[in-house]
Amino acid sequence: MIAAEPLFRAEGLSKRYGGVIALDRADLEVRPGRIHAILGENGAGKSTLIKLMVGVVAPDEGRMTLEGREVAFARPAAATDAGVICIFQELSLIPDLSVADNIMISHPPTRFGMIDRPRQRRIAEEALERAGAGDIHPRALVKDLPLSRRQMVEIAKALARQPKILILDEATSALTASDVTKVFEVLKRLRTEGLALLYISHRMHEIAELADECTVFRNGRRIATFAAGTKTDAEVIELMIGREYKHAFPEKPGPKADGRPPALQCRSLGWADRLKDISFSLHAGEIIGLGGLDGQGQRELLLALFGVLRDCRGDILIDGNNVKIESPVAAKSERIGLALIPEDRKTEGLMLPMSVRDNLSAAAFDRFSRFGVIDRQRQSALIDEMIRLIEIKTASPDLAVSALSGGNQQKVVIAKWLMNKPRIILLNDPTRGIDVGTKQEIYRLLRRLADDGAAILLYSTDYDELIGCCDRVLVMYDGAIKRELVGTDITERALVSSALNVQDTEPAEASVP
Amino acid sequence: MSDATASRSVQRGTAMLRRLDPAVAASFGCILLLLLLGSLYSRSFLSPEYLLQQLKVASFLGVIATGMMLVILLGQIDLSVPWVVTSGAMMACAVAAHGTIGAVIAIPCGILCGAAIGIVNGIGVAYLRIPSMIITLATNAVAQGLMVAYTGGFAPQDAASRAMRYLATGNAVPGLPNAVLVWAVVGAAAIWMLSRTTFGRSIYAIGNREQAAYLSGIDTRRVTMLAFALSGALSAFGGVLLAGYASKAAQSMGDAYLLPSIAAVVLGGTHILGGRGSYLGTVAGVVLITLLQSILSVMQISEAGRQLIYGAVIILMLLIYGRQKT
Amino acid sequence: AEPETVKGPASDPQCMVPWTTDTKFFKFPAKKGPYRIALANGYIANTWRIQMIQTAKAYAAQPEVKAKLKEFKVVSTGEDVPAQISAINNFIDSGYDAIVVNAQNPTAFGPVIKRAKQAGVILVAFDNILATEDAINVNVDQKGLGELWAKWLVKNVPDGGKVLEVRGVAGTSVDTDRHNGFHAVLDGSGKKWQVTEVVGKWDDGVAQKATADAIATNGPFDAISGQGGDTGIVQAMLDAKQKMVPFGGETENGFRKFCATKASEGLKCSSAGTGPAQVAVAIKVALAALEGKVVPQSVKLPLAVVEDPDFKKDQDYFPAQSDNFFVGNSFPTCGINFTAQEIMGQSKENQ
Amino acid sequence: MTEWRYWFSEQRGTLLAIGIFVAMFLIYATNHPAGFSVNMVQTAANKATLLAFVAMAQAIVVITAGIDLSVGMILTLTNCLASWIVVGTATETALGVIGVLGAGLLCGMINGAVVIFGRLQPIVTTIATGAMYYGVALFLRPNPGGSVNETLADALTGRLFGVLPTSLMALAVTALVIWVPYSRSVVGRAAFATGSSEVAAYMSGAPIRAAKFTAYTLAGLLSAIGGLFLTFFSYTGEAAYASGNAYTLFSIAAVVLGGVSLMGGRGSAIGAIFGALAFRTIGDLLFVFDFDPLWQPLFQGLVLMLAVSIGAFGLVRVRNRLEWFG
Ligand SMILES: Nc1ncnc2c1ncn2[C@@H]1O[C@H](COP(=O)(O)OP(=O)(O)OP(=O)(O)O)[C@@H](O)[C@H]1O
Ligand SMILES: Nc1ncnc2c1ncn2[C@@H]1O[C@H](COP(=O)(O)OP(=O)(O)OP(=O)(O)O)[C@@H](O)[C@H]1O
Ligand SMILES: [Mg+2]
Ligand SMILES: [Mg+2]
Repeated sequence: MIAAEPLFRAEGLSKRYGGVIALDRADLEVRPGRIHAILGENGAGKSTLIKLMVGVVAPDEGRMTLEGREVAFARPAAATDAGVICIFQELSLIPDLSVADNIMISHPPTRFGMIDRPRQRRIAEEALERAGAGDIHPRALVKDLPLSRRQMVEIAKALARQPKILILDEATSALTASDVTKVFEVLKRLRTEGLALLYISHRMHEIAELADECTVFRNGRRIATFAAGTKTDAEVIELMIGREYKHAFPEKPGPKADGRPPALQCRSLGWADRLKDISFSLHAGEIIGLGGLDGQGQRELLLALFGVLRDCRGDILIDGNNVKIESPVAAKSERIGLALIPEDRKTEGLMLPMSVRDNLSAAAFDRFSRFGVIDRQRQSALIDEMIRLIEIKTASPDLAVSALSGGNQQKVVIAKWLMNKPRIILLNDPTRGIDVGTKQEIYRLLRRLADDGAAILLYSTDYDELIGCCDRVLVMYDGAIKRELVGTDITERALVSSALNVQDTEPAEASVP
Repeated sequence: MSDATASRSVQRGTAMLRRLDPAVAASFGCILLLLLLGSLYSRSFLSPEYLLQQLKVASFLGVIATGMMLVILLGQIDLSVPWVVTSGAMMACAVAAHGTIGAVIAIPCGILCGAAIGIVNGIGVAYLRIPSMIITLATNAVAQGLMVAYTGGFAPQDAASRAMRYLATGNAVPGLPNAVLVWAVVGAAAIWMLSRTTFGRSIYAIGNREQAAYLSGIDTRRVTMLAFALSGALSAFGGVLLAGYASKAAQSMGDAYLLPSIAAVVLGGTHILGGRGSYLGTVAGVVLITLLQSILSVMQISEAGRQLIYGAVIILMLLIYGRQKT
Repeated sequence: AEPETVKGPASDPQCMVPWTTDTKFFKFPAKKGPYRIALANGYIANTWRIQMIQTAKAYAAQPEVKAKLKEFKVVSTGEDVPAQISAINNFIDSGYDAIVVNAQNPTAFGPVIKRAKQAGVILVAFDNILATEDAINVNVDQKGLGELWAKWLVKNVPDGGKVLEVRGVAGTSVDTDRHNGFHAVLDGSGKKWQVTEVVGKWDDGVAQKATADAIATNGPFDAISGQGGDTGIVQAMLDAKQKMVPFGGETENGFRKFCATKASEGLKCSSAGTGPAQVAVAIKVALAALEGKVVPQSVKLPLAVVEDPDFKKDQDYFPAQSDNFFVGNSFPTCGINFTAQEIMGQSKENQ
Repeated sequence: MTEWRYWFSEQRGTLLAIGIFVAMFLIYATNHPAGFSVNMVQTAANKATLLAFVAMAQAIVVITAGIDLSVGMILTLTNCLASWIVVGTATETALGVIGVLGAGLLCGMINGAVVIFGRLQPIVTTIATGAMYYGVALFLRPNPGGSVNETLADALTGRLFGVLPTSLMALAVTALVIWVPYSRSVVGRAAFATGSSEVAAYMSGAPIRAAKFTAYTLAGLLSAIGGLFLTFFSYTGEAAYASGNAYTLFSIAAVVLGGVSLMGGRGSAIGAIFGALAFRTIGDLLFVFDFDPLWQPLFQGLVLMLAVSIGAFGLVRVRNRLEWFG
């Protein structure tokens, strides 16, 4: 049921980065009025394809046509002019400019050569409204917004540019469930308006809900294109990873009750007006999930535990001993043994231009140095071991991490802390932008770490993850823990209702204060 | 030497060659080019005496640029170089006037003064988070103020001690000026520190992304402060050497070292925003700047022409190899 | 109030020597003392300037001078000319009676001179004088200094030869005047001279490096002249084992120490310059003008010259003192005699 | 209400600069021997506007996350040029003024072209071009001298209606004619975007090159206006290396005091103007306090240090340590 002539066609596109073939003679056809999903493992070449399409990088070979005419965009601005608009995996918002300025960055309305700010603001407000983000103030600075809000701004910005083809490269990866719903409505509306949409995501259920057709990439090659719904999830995943796939979260044995004090315990932890009276305990061998809408204090809780926030109230106990954690230096010390996998790997997790080796070393100098002098052999041994253990796909430990695919970068962030053998691991949405295969690896890894005695606190925006991975889930709302779900009580329904702080249909379970 | 070790050392050699930054290689190429061009003007630019003398003079800038490089690697800058150089020199000379004990502790005292100013810079940058460009400008003004008040008010001794003279102008190894040896030692220490110590790697990490370094549990503030302290100490040490070379300390002897030290570091391929750069590049940059200044100095053209050529040659060399990747 | 232009001689003809025979003489209306006098200095961070300020303070503190002064204020504004102009404007607005200026740029003070004239404030410039007839200039003959050094070389190097000329800060009038004087004499000497010019910026370190380079590439030289940084120049000669040759240079103590000790090896020196003590003469002239005495518009200071073999220990040079110290501290005809100790140790005793 | 809050947070840097300036100027004015008089204001204004022009120039470049170390030299060069050509009849003078501004524009364009098309780091590029501009200045004025149309000069450094310093008016007009349209133009906003995040700006299709080029060009133009005023103020031209350098360094200080982020993307030229005024007032304070002349430089240094540390008091309020890095 091919509906229309292709709006855009790519033929034989290839791109090499040094020895790495990022894209190998790829073809693609995009049609108006349809949502075309692109799937593939981390590093399959999806983002590379997009970058070629919108002129961020030039292809080594191959040609592209738009509306029958051959095109080769020299820079993103040229693609924008032609109506090929992309929302990148790496956000392209300008932190110090206002939301309105960002939305209208390439084609602002002008009067007498100056930007017509009242009009710009109106257009921006409309675009935000259309993207379902009318709550964002157009004058707010982008850098003051949380990540999920920023992504909504990205979407509004794309809409304001009157796209013919709209490409979303993991644009929903940082969004909360409620935002995703809104964005989906927008996308479906755009489809009926005749836009061509390219949709990249690692979330299978999103693709199932949205896509009209799917293309699978593996190792830089297009493997298959098929109409949505003609293949099962398992089949699709097998196409992606090229081998058999067993979908399963690892077993949840739960912590052994050995009578030892909890590895981490909070007593009425508070900070400014963002954290309120938080108490819980986390045992060795246990994985606790943090749920709730984005921005309800989960990030602050992790930062508070990691010694980043000043003037915290309440007590933190490690192995039953009251401790003061004043800095990440203290947090990672032998005595405390904390690790934090931060939210934004680009700015908080990695030194992008530095090598994998340097990044893996940064948190664990003490493991292979004496009196500040690095023992190179020991360092190399530990790093090689870690790369093998976590299966980081890199040609060499001396490669810059910026050259790795998003998923592998995320693995580096996790691995860098595992180098330090932490006893308590705090994770801030660690599987964002990670393909299903790798996600499974990370889940197994977390469970293995827990089984080996680590205590894990996992914040996630992905309900499946909380359900599949965690022994207990603490749902936060407005800086406080509103509800604790244990074992089989952890259901999507329970998570959603408590996240919204609404009465569940089974009032017995709700703990409304 | 067995075959195995020989081939291993060959391997290591080629590995080093492969690792050698093309920019660094190109900058050494530029040095040769400069000398060749100079020799068209006068044969003596190729004479060993002249070259050694240039190395000797370069070593003062080299020591100072080492400190500057540490700070630039952090993504900061140190504009307090001029008066830290002077303070180091003047304080060392002043201490040297106090008998035998004075003579012994003169050099360490000078260096410590520089380190102290560096620590003030470091506290400003790391703990108060004042942009380095401005806090170092301020400490430079304060150091100048202190030195002016000191010279005017305390009738200071400003003759260099014998040890200082020996360090700057002596020849412990025949034919090789001590200053060059000193620079070699400082340079070797810097290379070792930057590549083999946690401090050095932390500097690169902070220069690339301070926030990520902080969240990795690196004590970013201490590292930053230490780097500034080292920069101050090395500037002051440069001043001590200069005082030894001139056999005395004088006001404003550091003025001629600020822009050249920045230029040398950046000319050597270190990224001004921090995080990237190798010490060999800095060595090349220092030698380049020194040679260029020297060759221009003795060419009989007007000062105006010299300035024009100086600027043009720097830009030309950067265009040859110093372009940023986009 | 404008000065009357009168006929000479000056009230103190021995000290206040007119620049030329055409120099005008001024007689300002006498004001009642004690006076408020200001010193508007520019750059401060080198030894010459510091010494100059010390001398000014010392002179103002002398009992007979002190009696005439209600206030003596010094402000240093740095290298920036407009800042110095503004400082003078401020002094004028604040009602100072006379302002003594070491100008950063001799030509830049036109507007201020106008204002000073309108306000009846006496402006006395020294060291870097003002290119005007409306202010009093107390100056050393910069061109004459260059000539003096050249004459010395002409006299002491019989057959001409290779000369190294170490110049000062480019773009300044002092550097150009000295350079022009120097060349005028060499060119007119009838001998063959091959001059190598380098820039020493009046700074020992810079001069030393430049000299070292010059010797290595163009040396050895038969004669050397330096506008400043001469201690560094001789140091470079020693380091490069350049033979000691006749030298025309400034008055740094370090340089004179070399002149005295290395004379036998051939370092025959003419050491002459513009000592920082000229500030005292400037103050003296300002006071005289305020008192209504006749003063020349342009005062010619004697050069403090010492030539080989006249270098006398503890009079022309001070082995125990700093190399950076400038020895030209006395203008006997003006009754100004500061010893090195008095100036450099001045506030030390005050402490 | 929130609208007002957003405005306030956008203008915070500028407001702080105004605050610092007003506080300092009050101290100065109330202690001035001549009292708060028209003359005193005119004197202060004339001196400060010069730096204010250069600071505006620096601010515009710094906003793109670049830096221009040649602004002082462009000032010197245009000063020398103006002392040749801004003379004679009204027409000749007008042509001369246009010529001077054109020269500044050209210098700025050269900087911009080298930085953009050569892809060189701005800091060394402008050190090198600065040397070249100084060379040209020396060609023009080997000796201080020259002259300027004194009627124009007096008019522009005098007073309007007997009270308003013309130089301040000229500064205000320049800000209104250059900065305001620029900052609200597409290119101007692209400059902010480039400074804030060059990659994001590129990805968003903002005209990065045009923005940088315009920024450097305007910086050249504004420095030339500064050079013109220097000529009006001093009636002459002088190729003064030290003072050119001083203006460059002062402009950085002024920009920081004016709340412009050296990381780029934040700040305004208006803030930089007040930063310049505040910086100049530090120098003026010497005049009203009776310090030993040899302790004056130290006093100045300490006041500068204090002024730049004021921003650090905000740190006490920071509860989330990650904000250090923002
Ligand atoms: N700038 C670069 N330099 C070197 N290699 C690169 C560069 N960019 C991408 N690559 C490589 O190209 C391959 C494809 O990367 P790409 O980013 O397209 O993957 P992806 O499918 O988008 O993965 P993900 O799902 O993790 O985002 C990867 O192996 C990556 O390491
Ligand atoms: N940076 C901005 N981002 C988004 N909207 C803005 C921005 N600046 C101004 N606006 C909005 O544009 C409209 C009119 O702009 P106008 O130019 O009058 O701004 P303004 O409030 O005067 O700002 P300023 O005082 O900063 O110039 C107003 O609705 C204002 O809220
Ligand atoms: Mg991708
Ligand atoms: Mg991804």
